[in-house]
Amino acid sequence: LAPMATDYDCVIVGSGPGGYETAIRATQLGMETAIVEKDKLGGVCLNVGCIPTKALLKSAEVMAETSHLDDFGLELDGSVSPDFPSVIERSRGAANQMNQGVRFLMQKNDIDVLRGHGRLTAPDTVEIEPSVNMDGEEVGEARTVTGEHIILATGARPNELPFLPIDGEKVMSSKEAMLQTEQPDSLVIVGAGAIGVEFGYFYHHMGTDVTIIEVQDRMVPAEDKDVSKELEKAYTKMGIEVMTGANVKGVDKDAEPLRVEVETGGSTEHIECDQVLSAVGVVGNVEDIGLETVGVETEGGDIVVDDYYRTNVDGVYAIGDVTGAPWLAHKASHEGILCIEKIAGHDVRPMDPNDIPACTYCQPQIASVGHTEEEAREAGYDVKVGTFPFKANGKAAALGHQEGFVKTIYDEKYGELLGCHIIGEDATELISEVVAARTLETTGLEIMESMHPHPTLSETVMEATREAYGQPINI
Amino acid sequence: LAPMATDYDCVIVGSGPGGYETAIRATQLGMETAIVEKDKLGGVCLNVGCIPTKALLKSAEVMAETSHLDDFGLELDGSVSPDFPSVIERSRGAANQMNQGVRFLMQKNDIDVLRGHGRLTAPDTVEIEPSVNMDGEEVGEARTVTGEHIILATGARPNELPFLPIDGEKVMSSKEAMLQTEQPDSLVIVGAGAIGVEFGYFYHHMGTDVTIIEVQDRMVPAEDKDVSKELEKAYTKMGIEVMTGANVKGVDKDAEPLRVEVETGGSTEHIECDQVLSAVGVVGNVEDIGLETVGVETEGGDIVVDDYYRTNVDGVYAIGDVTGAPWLAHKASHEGILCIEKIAGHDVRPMDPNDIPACTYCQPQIASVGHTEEEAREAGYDVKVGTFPFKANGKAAALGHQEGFVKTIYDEKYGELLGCHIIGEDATELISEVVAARTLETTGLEIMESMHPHPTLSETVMEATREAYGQPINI
Amino acid sequence: MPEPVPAGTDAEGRRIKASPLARRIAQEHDVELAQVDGSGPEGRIVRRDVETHVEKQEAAPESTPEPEPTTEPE
Ligand SMILES: Cc1cc2nc3c(=O)[nH]c(=O)nc-3n(C[C@H](O)[C@H](O)[C@H](O)COP(=O)(O)OP(=O)(O)OC[C@H]3O[C@@H](n4cnc5c(N)ncnc54)[C@H](O)[C@@H]3O)c2cc1C
Ligand SMILES: Cc1cc2nc3c(=O)[nH]c(=O)nc-3n(C[C@H](O)[C@H](O)[C@H](O)COP(=O)(O)OP(=O)(O)OC[C@H]3O[C@@H](n4cnc5c(N)ncnc54)[C@H](O)[C@@H]3O)c2cc1C
Repeated sequence: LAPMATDYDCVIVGSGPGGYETAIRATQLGMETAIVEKDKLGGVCLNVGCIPTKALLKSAEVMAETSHLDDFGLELDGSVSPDFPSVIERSRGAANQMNQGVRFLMQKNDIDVLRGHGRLTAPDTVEIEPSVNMDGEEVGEARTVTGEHIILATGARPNELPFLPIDGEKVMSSKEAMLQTEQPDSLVIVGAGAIGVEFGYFYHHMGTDVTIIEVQDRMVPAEDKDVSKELEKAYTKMGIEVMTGANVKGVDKDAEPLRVEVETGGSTEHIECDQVLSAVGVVGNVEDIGLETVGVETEGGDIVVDDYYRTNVDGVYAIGDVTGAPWLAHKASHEGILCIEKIAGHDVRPMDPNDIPACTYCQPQIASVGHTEEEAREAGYDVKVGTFPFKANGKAAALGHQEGFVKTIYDEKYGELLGCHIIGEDATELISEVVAARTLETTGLEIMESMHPHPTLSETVMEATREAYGQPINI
Repeated sequence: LAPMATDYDCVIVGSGPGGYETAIRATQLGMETAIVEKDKLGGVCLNVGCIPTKALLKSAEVMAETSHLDDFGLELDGSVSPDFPSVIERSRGAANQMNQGVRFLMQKNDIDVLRGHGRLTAPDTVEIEPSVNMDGEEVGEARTVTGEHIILATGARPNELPFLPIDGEKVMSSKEAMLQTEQPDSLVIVGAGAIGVEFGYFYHHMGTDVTIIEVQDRMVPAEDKDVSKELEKAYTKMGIEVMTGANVKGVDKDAEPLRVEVETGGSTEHIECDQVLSAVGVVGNVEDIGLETVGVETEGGDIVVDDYYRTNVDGVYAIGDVTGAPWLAHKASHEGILCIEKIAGHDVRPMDPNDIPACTYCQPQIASVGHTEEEAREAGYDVKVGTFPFKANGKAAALGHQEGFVKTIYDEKYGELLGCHIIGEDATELISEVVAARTLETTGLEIMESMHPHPTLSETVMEATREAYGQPINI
Repeated sequence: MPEPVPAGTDAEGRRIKASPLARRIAQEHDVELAQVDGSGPEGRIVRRDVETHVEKQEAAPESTPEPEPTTEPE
């Protein structure tokens, strides 16, 4: 008996960076491909994540720079102030441009875009029903499609603390915080991870009074400890209130202003503010997509996959945020491309989690890859660590951004680049050299040998490496 | 007979980036080291080159950004204008900070700084006499020192065209153009290489009327042709007058304003301006340093050296600008470190000229490494070329800097990364990944495999590579 | 589309460190990475090492333990 042909070789549920890039790669590999999307093309990343937040941060940066124009030898006769609705509008413009781009790419690559909410009814079958998108418009129509391979790329949504329910007005998630056109006079941000500190920087420079509360003993707790320390110094200097080791207990929403109850150092404080932003991680979109129907395994809210993103059910795969931390766009697309190339029979190398860079786009920026110093030592490595401050870098002096440092961690034995942690100007761009070098199995010697153009910030990576090897030059 | 001991293991003449970094590395390698400097520590690079110009350019960039604050959603009530003397002062501040840094490094590393003009009198002997520095101060005292190894790192100075003599007032070199505190209303720049276009960008944003004249048929003629085209487009849009294929014949200095005579397309034009900047390359400082006395060979004004920077005279070496093009700070220090490590008996790898990146810090920035497309084809390679426009990059959209592109050139046979050419936002930082990857002998596959964080400009390098390999995603 | 060249392993089964270009060139010339001396950091094999190896092989074929070329009947 010949197997019944499916409508598509590949059906992808979710058009975030994981889903849409995988769809493109799939068609390049010769597969008939459809993508199911219940909201806007591009997922969280393009619509309410990476892109619009970076647009907001750019406005904040320009605002920050114009607040001390005399330092650049420029004279301001008058004043500069943010027009909050215009700032939001600009951000929406960037998001929409990217969103249009994905639409164009789907057309260009002959990918069928099926609007609506998708749900597995069998390992090769997705049932689609109309849904309502973020603009409140009903999209899609009911239909059922089959695919030889089904890739779940349904992403994740903001996490909610039981004692801090998100209502979208008084207590917001990142989504409302980037969409609202009215600006609060004061804002409490719960959580000092990447999203929390980015919004902290943004609202601060828009003129809002910002307090960031973090339950762990330091900001950006996923980063190297020295990075956390440097960031806290910078934020405090900037005038942002930072509370670490502080436990939010709840918020009195009937009070005006709101009262946030915080337990810190054994005592309880109440902080007044106009709005609260809950920025405490995300949870995978695993509900109502038919996982139970076809028996796809999950663990702690994430879909369980192997090195090639296969679930326990034949023909069903999962990639991106819905497979768990780290929740990052480039991880999602990397996983998707790897997954589809494996399906196509290519000889692909599984991803090394230590090769995934993480970036935070506040100022100073943060970027890192691989082990923190602590992790490297705990993993049993003999390490040589080298740091270099931006203060000693020529381009940083020319730009007037001298805060921060680069820390490189090498294995004593073979010189493997175990980790790199950058806080400072343009960190998010500088890390790509390190990621590429790690992917190419560098040791510190090649980083030193590689000719970093002068004057660039990238020289700090080389100089930190030289320090790790006991051959520092400019320090 | 035991050889007579020398005063030093190593004497370095010139404290530019070549000289001073080599001195530091020499002491790390256990050598007693002296450095001879007739002017300020740090050479052209720190005092009248790389650093101060990048500081000027930063002021220009901020000025450019404040000219369209509404695009960022910010409201300017009043006006912003450059205070030219303050802009210059800020630049001097950055130069001085770096210069102090070198002084500190010399002390920290126990390097004897011998002030004055140095001159070889024998292969192991340098005679020093007092000199006058750029501030007009007499420095140093007469003395003679010997060294087992003498490294000449005397750098280069602005080139002068016979029909365009530099007087420092009406016709300036880059030095006066960055030091003068009075701003011309109009400026003609002769030469559209890196220095010419950088000053063009700077003076334009300070409010000067700028005309750039280039004898070759395109701006930045050392770069890939497509880059030249893109730059010319950007400059013309900015409002800078660009004349290519135009031959400056002379300048009438008695006229007021000055009249520059230009031959272009068979006819002669006269351009009026307040000042002229001659930016037509540099020539090595080979005079009066005793080359003839000890018989050191030169060719076309450059000291001739082998792969390890040995001249034809035993014990005498030369590095940096004095050995010829490309005249770049990172080349100077790389050569110096290689030279001294070879002297110390290390197993060093000669430099591959195709691994030297070149950067131009105007906006959009330019950075490149390796072959241009034309060169690669001429060298007989079968190439696959991929380009990616910043217009399709998410971070570029968020930043509002969408001009430019990345072009990557790969060898069809082995996938060698033959060249990369970037024009666009932050190009000078993006190139370091490519240089490191080339140094690590990458192919395009590893660049694609390397996880570029999202959203970053660095993704354009990956996307251009994908295009070269026929697997483009976001285009 | 060219695929990444699989990593060679040495006698003890450890992954041999070689640059991607070195791997591709070795593959092209049927050179086993295990026979190449690496000159890079930690013995990493770089392009130059493979090329030198190939040149040596071509210059002195008798020195390599390859089977005698069989003479084809004309
Ligand atoms: C404020 C914020 C800022 C961020 N900044 C960054 C950053 O700078 N860098 C970074 O790397 N990451 C960032 N992230 C994280 C990043 O957005 C995610 O990691 C990324 O979007 C994950 O991609 P994905 O494809 O897995 O899922 P998503 O982008 O979440 O896309 C999932 C898509 O699936 C659709 N979908 C879900 N269920 C169904 C269904 N049943 N049927 C049909 N469609 C469905 C959704 O509508 C959505 O479009 C940020 C996140 C937030 C919230
Ligand atoms: C305007 C401008 C901008 C530039 N921007 C960049 C850039 O962005 N990036 C880049 O890579 N390059 C740039 N360059 C080029 C860069 O400055 C040079 O490549 C670099 O300085 C060369 O270093 P060096 O050590 O060879 O020589 P130099 O820096 O020229 O130093 C030579 C030193 O030797 C001293 N000296 C000379 N003769 C004697 C003697 N007889 N006795 C004692 N001392 C002596 C000089 O006083 C000087 O201090 C720029 C140059 C200019 C002019």
